[in-house]
Amino acid sequence: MFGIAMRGGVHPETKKDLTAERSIIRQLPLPKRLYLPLSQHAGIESRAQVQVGDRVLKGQLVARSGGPLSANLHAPTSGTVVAIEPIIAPHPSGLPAVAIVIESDGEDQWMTLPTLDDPLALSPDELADKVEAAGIVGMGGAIFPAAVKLRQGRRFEIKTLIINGSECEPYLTCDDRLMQERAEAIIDGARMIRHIIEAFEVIIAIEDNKPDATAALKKAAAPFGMIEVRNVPTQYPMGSAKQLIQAVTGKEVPAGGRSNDIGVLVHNVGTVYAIHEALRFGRPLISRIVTVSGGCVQSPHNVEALIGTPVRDIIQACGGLNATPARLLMGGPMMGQIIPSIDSPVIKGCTGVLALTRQEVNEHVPSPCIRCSRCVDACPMGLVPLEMAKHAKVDDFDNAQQYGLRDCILCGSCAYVCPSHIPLVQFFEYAKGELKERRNSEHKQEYTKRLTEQRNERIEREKAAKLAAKKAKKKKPSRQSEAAASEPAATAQEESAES
Amino acid sequence: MNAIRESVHRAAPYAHDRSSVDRIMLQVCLALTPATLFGFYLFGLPAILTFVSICLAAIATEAICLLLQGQSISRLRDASALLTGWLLAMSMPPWCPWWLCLGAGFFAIAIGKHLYGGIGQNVFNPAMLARVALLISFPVQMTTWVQVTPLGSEQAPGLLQSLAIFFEQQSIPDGYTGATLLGAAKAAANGGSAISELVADNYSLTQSFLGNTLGSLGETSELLILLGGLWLLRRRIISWHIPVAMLGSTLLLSGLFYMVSHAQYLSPWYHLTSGGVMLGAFFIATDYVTSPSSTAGKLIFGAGCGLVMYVIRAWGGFPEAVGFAVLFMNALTPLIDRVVKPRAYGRDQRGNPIKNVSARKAS
Amino acid sequence: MFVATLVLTALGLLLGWLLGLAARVFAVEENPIVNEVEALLPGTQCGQCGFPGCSAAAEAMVEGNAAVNCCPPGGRALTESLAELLNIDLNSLGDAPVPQLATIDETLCTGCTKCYKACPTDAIVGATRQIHAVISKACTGCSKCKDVCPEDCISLNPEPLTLNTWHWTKPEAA
Amino acid sequence: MATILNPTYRSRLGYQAALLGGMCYLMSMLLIGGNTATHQLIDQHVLNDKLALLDQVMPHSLYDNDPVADSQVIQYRDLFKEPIEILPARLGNEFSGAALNLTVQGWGGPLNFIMAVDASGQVLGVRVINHKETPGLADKIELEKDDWITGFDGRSLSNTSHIQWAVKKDNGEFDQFTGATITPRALVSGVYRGLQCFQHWRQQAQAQTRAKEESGS
Amino acid sequence: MSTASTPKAPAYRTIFRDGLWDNNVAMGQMLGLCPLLAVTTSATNGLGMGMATLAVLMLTNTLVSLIRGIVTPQVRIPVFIVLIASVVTLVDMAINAWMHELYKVLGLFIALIVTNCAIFGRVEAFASKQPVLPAMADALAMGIGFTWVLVAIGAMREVLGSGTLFAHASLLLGDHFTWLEVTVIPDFSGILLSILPPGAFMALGFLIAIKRLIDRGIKARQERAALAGLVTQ
Repeated sequence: MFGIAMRGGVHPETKKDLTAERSIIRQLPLPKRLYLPLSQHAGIESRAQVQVGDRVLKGQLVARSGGPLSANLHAPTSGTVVAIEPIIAPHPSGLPAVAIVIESDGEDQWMTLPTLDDPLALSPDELADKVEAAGIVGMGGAIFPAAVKLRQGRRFEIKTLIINGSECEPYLTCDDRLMQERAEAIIDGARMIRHIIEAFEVIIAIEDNKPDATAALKKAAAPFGMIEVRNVPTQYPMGSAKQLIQAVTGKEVPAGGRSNDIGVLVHNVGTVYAIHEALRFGRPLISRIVTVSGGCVQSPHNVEALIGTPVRDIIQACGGLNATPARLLMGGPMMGQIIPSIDSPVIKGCTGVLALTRQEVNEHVPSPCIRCSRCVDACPMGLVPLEMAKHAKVDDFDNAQQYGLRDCILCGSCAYVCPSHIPLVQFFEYAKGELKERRNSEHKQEYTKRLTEQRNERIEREKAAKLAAKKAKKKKPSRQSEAAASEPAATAQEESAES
Repeated sequence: MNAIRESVHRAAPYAHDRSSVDRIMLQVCLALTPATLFGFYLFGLPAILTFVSICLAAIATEAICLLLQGQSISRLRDASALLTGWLLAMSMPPWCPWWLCLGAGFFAIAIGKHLYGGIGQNVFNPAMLARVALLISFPVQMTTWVQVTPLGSEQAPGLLQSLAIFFEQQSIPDGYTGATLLGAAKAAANGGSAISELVADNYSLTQSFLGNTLGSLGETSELLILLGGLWLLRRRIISWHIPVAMLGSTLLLSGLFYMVSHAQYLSPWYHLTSGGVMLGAFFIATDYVTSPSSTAGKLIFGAGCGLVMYVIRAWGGFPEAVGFAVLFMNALTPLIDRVVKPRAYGRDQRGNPIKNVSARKAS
Repeated sequence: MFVATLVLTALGLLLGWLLGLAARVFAVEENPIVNEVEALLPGTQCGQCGFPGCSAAAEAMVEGNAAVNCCPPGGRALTESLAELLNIDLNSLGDAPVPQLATIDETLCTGCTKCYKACPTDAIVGATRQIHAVISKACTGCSKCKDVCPEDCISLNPEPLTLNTWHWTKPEAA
Repeated sequence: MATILNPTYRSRLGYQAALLGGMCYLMSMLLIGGNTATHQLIDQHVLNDKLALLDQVMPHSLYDNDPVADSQVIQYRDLFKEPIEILPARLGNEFSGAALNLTVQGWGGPLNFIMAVDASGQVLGVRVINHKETPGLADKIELEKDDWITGFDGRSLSNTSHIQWAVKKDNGEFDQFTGATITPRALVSGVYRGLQCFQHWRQQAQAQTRAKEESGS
Repeated sequence: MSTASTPKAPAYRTIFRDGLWDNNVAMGQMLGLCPLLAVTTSATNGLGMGMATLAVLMLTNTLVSLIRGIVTPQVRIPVFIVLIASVVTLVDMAINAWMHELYKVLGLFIALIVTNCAIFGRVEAFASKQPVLPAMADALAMGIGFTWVLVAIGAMREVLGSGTLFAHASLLLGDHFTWLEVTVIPDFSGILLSILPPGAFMALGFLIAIKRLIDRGIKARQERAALAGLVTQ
């Protein structure tokens, strides 16, 4: 029915019942200060367009995309820019990152939104520009700029647009609730994307443990042709684009390639909703649905939070914590990241904030690998995690790549099932990081080597020129002053340094 | 990078399955329990002494090795030493003298496991390594098969007599020993007499399957072993690949040769129901550490075990060959693992990216 | 029996001649590997390895008198390729020195251009009587600038960690 | 060997050739010398060894000839693949028996043994000369380890039937060792076939003598 | 003679230390393992083989050292091989002729000494670069080093495998040495594994492990002593 089912995969306890039946809290109290890190997307940092002391309105552009894979940033509410300074980033390293700090004035005053025509009447390129202007990135956690993906899609013959509603991470229900509560908006957004990339069909893929969302979307999609709502098996990591494509179309994305290559484009429902908001109402991406859950949260809920809201505020909106969490995460438990501080802000890719108890995390001291090969069975990419980790452990990265490090999507299925509790994913993160570092230093070496050669050549040239000048001087002493003036300033120094 | 070193954080995932090494090991032990108890019943008190002393020797050796390596003694809790000792005891003759038991446990853990680097590092299955080493070193003791003397029956030795046999104060009475079916068949084949007659006269297939026959301590009852193995399959402790491949290749080969000559070769059903094939297929060849990790590798490994076992049984010098076959294939495991990798997503079997179905627009 | 002696002697004569010939035909140039090693080295002659220059270091490495990880600008990548070329076990090496970056204290710099002249990779920008700055992309941390700075305003520090360069460390256990 | 002071003539091809050739010549001469000095002694030792072995199976009182000098090599392909050495013993001019040097296939490889038979076809003794059987298990065929091999003494084709020429496991007369049946089985069958050889050879020899006598008379 | 390029001969103390322990043929250089594994089923066999090797080594090292001046690199390997093979054959003949009892024990293995790479290893690494006296010393040291390892392994295997020690030593050494023949464990059927080839590997492995352990201990003590020396200064 679904073509080739996913290979491997795991069935972690979903824990979605904590929040799945509760509607999204829309009206959070306006936070006093909002922190907007300049790097909330895949590419390089965006460049601040405001200065300390500027007053900004809700939806106003505060930072402009810094390059091809970067994205715009908008003020989530009206207020004053009080600082542009490093804050502790919502990132496991705890390193600082520059952020625009906005003190809200409590009025939440929108800037004047542009009047819009029917988006479907506009040209695809114009629409893509609008998506880019709205600063929309992949909302499922990939944070890849949506406009870039749309434009790439336009260069290919896209047969199938898959709307990814298979929220496979445990705990998270933000997409589920979004689909239930705003089905029409999602269908509308999907139609617009289809219009932009000129896709033949739209398939909305939802895991079969979300019957309400399926029903809501089916109802909303009914009036339109070529939009199909399909169930896929509940299995982690079904929400990963590669696995979802395999489950829906039966095709595999070639290694090193993109889904475009096989005529498929995948967008997350959250992204689709954001595109709908931007194209229909001109609203840039300034808020998102965040699942606040975990055993330590008093009253788990989904909340619609402004980007930049401190995590502390949204936890408080859910009744606060009832115990000190063993782990405080941004994202789901399988692929999310620990955040160093409860004051870290919500960013565009934040799907959830989880405060987990020790029992929920169930972390143990690692013991030696017994080669049970459960990780091999669990790997949805068909890799050999135990060998990858073994080689990464002794810094033999070439062999680690041989066993599939390049293809690893860091989904954590292997580490989830490991009976020896080996932190496999951390080994892979480490190996990938080291490889990247090595590549960088190789590049740098090549670069500096070139610079040295160029400099040596230059010095040779200068020497030759000087020699020629000396000879000339002997012959025609009158030219002396002229020659000296043409020489670069510190030839004498150079000579003394060399001797 | 040093700046982060003091951090105790670990990377994702922050959710884990409830499995653990000790749970796996103990479940395997549990699966072995029925066959073990049946062995106790068949061979009486000396068998219990053998079993207990081998397991204790294995655990004690593990403890000593851990201490010598400066590791935490709590590592004992992973129960891997118990399992090794248990499997070894299952494959030993039922009435072993005390020194053989201690030597077996010691050899399996100290030489078979810790000399290679401890749990997860050993190339060969420690239990089988110990069994084969002892078989070569002490062929007489290791091929002394006692007749079935069920607990409570008249021939069953009492406690004092059992202790005397265990501590070699009394030798095993002559009438108590006999030849296993495979041993008898081998002798018949070498002597040029027809196997079919011998078997028909002295052995019954049902008894062989149920286990009411002489043989190693815990592997006579193929039925109970099979049940234990199936339970492990259901619990997903082991996968079906190795047992099916091993039993399948044994069946295929023995069937083939049986068809060629009834007189010269033993029927496949006897091959499957004697000499610890079931124990080998479900419990020994499936040892995680020493078997390949990919499914294709497991199939090759299992089939190889069956093949080598049959070749040794039919034409080699030893009547029983599970241990040799498993050890032989253990040696090939690293090679199999290197050559037979699972096909990665988006790549072909050789690891090259699959052909692009180019959807690029002609522009 | 003497026939055997004769045959053996004749064989010896023939083979000895062949071997002598072969040694002449297949003669190999002296140690081409030094050139290979030198080609891999950065060539900035920075001297951080403790040798007078890259070619001296290359010679020392081939002779086994210098560790293949003694070149901080080359970093791990260079160490690995050298180890492969010279067939050296990487695990036998200790910790390599960390690559350094020069930074100029802007409050002290007088713009004397001495560092700018000394830099082998042109990694320092600035003109006379203007405050200089280091292009970190091009700096190899050779400390030549530091040595010539009259104001002592240049310091060498390990490259700072950023969100882009950070990665998870190797897990301790298992 | 890298010598700086190498004179130039050394790099000439002729020098290399002469060096190796000369070495070969010198060494072969040396070996010839060694061989001349030792071969007589060695031959003597080999002969003595053989006689010593013969002593073990055949009492001196049984012969006054030189069995080694009189030895013959014969072949019975249906019994033994390899040629058999027969050392006949005579007392006066009367045939008194023979020793047979035989090789069978054991468990670990070829198993070389010598057996002596008297004129009536009874085994006088069997000794293993050379074997590769598992030590500790099947090396009880050596007299030093076990007196099993004396079990053949006095056996003949007439006093032991075809079926009885086998190990007990195969319903025969001879013991096997615990854990090792193949070696004794091989040896038992070897001795049995040896006796058959002896019988054939004897019959042929007698026929020949008779023919000679007839033609002589 | 091209003595100008000859490296300085090491001290005799170093030569013997190397041969007997540090750079022992079997435990340090791991050479000559084939005869080592094959003949060490008893201490006597080990001793005999060791002594035969010692004799050959003495002869070849001396001869090679003598002719080292005239041999050129191009033909040195065949020249040395011819020399070694001839010497071994002569030794084989000599033992057969004048020490026949010993020959019966060692028989096959003497010819195998030709292929013992320890011989060629010493010739190539030492004798071809050093004067005669150090070369002889090296041969003696290496030969004795090889012999004691052979005897040690043989003894380990013999005791475990047959329960005796130096059985049949009188055959090798003459009747004066009957006292060497000891039965360590009477009525012992023996651990057969120890006499079979795997036993040889295990015994060698244990011996090397013990050597490394001792070396490590020595090194640690030296380091401690060095530190202590610093303290008093």
